[in-house]
Amino acid sequence: MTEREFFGPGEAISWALRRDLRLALRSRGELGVALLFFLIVVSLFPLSVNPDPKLLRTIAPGIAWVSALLATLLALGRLFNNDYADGTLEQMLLSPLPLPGIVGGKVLAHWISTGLPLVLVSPLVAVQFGLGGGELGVLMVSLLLGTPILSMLGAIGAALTLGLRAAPVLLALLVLPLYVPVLIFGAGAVEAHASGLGAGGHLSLLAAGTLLAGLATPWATCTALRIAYE
Amino acid sequence: MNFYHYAAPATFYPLAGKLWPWFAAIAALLGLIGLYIGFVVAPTDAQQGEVYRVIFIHVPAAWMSMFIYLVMAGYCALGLAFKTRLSAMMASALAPTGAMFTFVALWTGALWGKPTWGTWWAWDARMTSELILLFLYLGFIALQSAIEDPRRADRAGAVLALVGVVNIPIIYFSVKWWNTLHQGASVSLTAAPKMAETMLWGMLIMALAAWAYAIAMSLLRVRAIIIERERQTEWLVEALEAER
Amino acid sequence: MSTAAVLLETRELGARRGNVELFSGLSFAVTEGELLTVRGPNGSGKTTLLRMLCGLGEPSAGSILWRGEAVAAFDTALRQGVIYFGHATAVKDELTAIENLEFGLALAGLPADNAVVEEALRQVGLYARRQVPARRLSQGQRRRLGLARLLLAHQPLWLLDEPGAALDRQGLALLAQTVAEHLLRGGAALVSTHQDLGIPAARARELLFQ
Amino acid sequence: MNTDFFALGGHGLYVWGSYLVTALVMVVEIVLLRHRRRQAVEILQQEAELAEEITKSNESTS
Repeated sequence: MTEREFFGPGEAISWALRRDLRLALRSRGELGVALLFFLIVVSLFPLSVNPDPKLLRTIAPGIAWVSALLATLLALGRLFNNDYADGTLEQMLLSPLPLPGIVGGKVLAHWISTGLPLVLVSPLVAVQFGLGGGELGVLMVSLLLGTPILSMLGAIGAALTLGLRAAPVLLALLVLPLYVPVLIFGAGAVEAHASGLGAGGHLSLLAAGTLLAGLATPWATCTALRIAYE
Repeated sequence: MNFYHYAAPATFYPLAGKLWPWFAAIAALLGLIGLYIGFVVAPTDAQQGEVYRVIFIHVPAAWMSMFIYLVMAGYCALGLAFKTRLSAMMASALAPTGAMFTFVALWTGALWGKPTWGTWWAWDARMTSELILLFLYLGFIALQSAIEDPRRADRAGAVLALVGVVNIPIIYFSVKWWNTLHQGASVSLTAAPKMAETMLWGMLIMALAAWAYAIAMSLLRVRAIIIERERQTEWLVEALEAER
Repeated sequence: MSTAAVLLETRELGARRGNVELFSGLSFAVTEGELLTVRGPNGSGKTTLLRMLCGLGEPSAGSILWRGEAVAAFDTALRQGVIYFGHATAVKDELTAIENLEFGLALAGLPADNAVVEEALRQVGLYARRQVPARRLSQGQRRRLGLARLLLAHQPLWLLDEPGAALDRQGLALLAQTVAEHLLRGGAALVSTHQDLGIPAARARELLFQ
Repeated sequence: MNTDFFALGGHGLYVWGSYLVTALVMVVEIVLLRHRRRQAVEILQQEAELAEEITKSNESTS
């Protein structure tokens, strides 16, 4: 009757990552929905403005980023809700594995299954909006560096609204204002590159943001999750 | 006589009841003085003409909107760290007043901008941040009202407010970086000589009035919150009886 | 009286739901090898008590001590020493029985090596269905999956909330045997139940809620 | 007081629009606050009456 004393964060991260990725693979349909949503929203813009190639090229990065924001938001509901409903989340909170590690692993898995696919389909956006190769490259790097922040900040909102009736709408209200800097630097990177200023500054700020969010947000998310149960 | 004594709703309720009329009176008095300075004493601005008089509410409202969010976040941090119920209640009591000042700052900013720069709205750092601040306030209020259990509402709101307070400067600088269209800050130590001294005085007095108003409102609101939360306690029934 | 070590102790514990007081002034201790059965009507606070004891929720009054030291909600020592078996089965529809058990064990900080896991599934009668996605398991079979987790658990204190729900007679017997073996090893269990589970225990007490 | 004071060099609408809306918003806040307090007190009284009725009915039945 002895209990093991120490569990490292690596163990927790790898547990959550393996489990959530396997779950994601088993429910590919749901993942496809978020990706399809992204592509549909992106395609709506040229129809709603004017298909002038020059205009399209100017607004392309902003549209790609706004659509990525919305697609992330759409997918955030899945992050904790299923585990909340079937009781796995309470077992996570009671687990001897460190919770920030579990949460970190879950968010990472969520990003791999929803954020990363957006990066991979972004060349389609480039085709639709006539972006050049260099611009596409910057767009992809900016999405790669920026979408993890969206998942991490979104996780706090998802944890705060856990189990609430108005959760989906409320989540959008809470999280979208916080996404502003990511949107600005993400879309700004492509613009800066196109105008010859160089995207280095924007991209390094995005990278710094990802690092900072990675250090700070798991704790905020854990606190929010515990609050939901207390 | 210690911190916890005054942090108990039972002690704070009558204290707030005694204090709020004083702050309301200070707000009214300073408001009248500020308006008198603003409209009668202060001269017409050489560049902007009469329309600059909007500044006497615009700038204090903008200051208060940010200041109240900071104070709110401070209360939230206290509430999370020490689990003092009253600090969480104070945070919820401040939010609507903060949202009100944010709205006023945006509204007066638009009315000032139209004749001065020819546009109701510009996407500059300060206006955009102010708009996002309004969303943060509304998000805080919406989250708290969506949660039925008051303890969870308090603590969830606290986490949100703290995340928000970390984000405000990031949002501000990101928007600033993105677009630097607007004129520089109207009041800073270096820019102060530009402005007639009476204008500065008017603005400061109006800011103090807004500050007293915010305190009076939050004290009144925290009393209502205490009534909502402390339903079955004997002292509350007695206190309400005594007030009648 | 016995000299067995006290695992968990409560002092003047109280709980509220909204403005309603569920219970107050609740003081008791659970020692090693002891079975404590919690009984009472629906809504009397049994589940609230069990969740509080495992750290899922804060008492409105009083304190909880783990091995003599006061613990707060989500305390690390509590998370290492207690296993909670609640209403929700924590079974994922998309995963197979064997995957569910492996992930469940790893989450509870228990080693999940293949042979042991398969043996546990055999004992609860799910070996033949081990590769079936849990979505195709019945409610009773899902509970049996939870039972398999208990079989391998070596946390000293088990908090079981209605563990007999949806189990057939054979499942109930297995549950009783599992808990009895746990008690013999020096573990303790707090069980909330409406049924008579027939768990053989050297030392058993009841906690009655009104 | 003359009309010049209100005209404010042709920008009166902007200036008074600012001040009037501010005053309006403050009045709305105060009204909402009074309403909130009144409602809280009412609920409190209803609960007290309910509790009284329950104790009465308990006394009469026992």
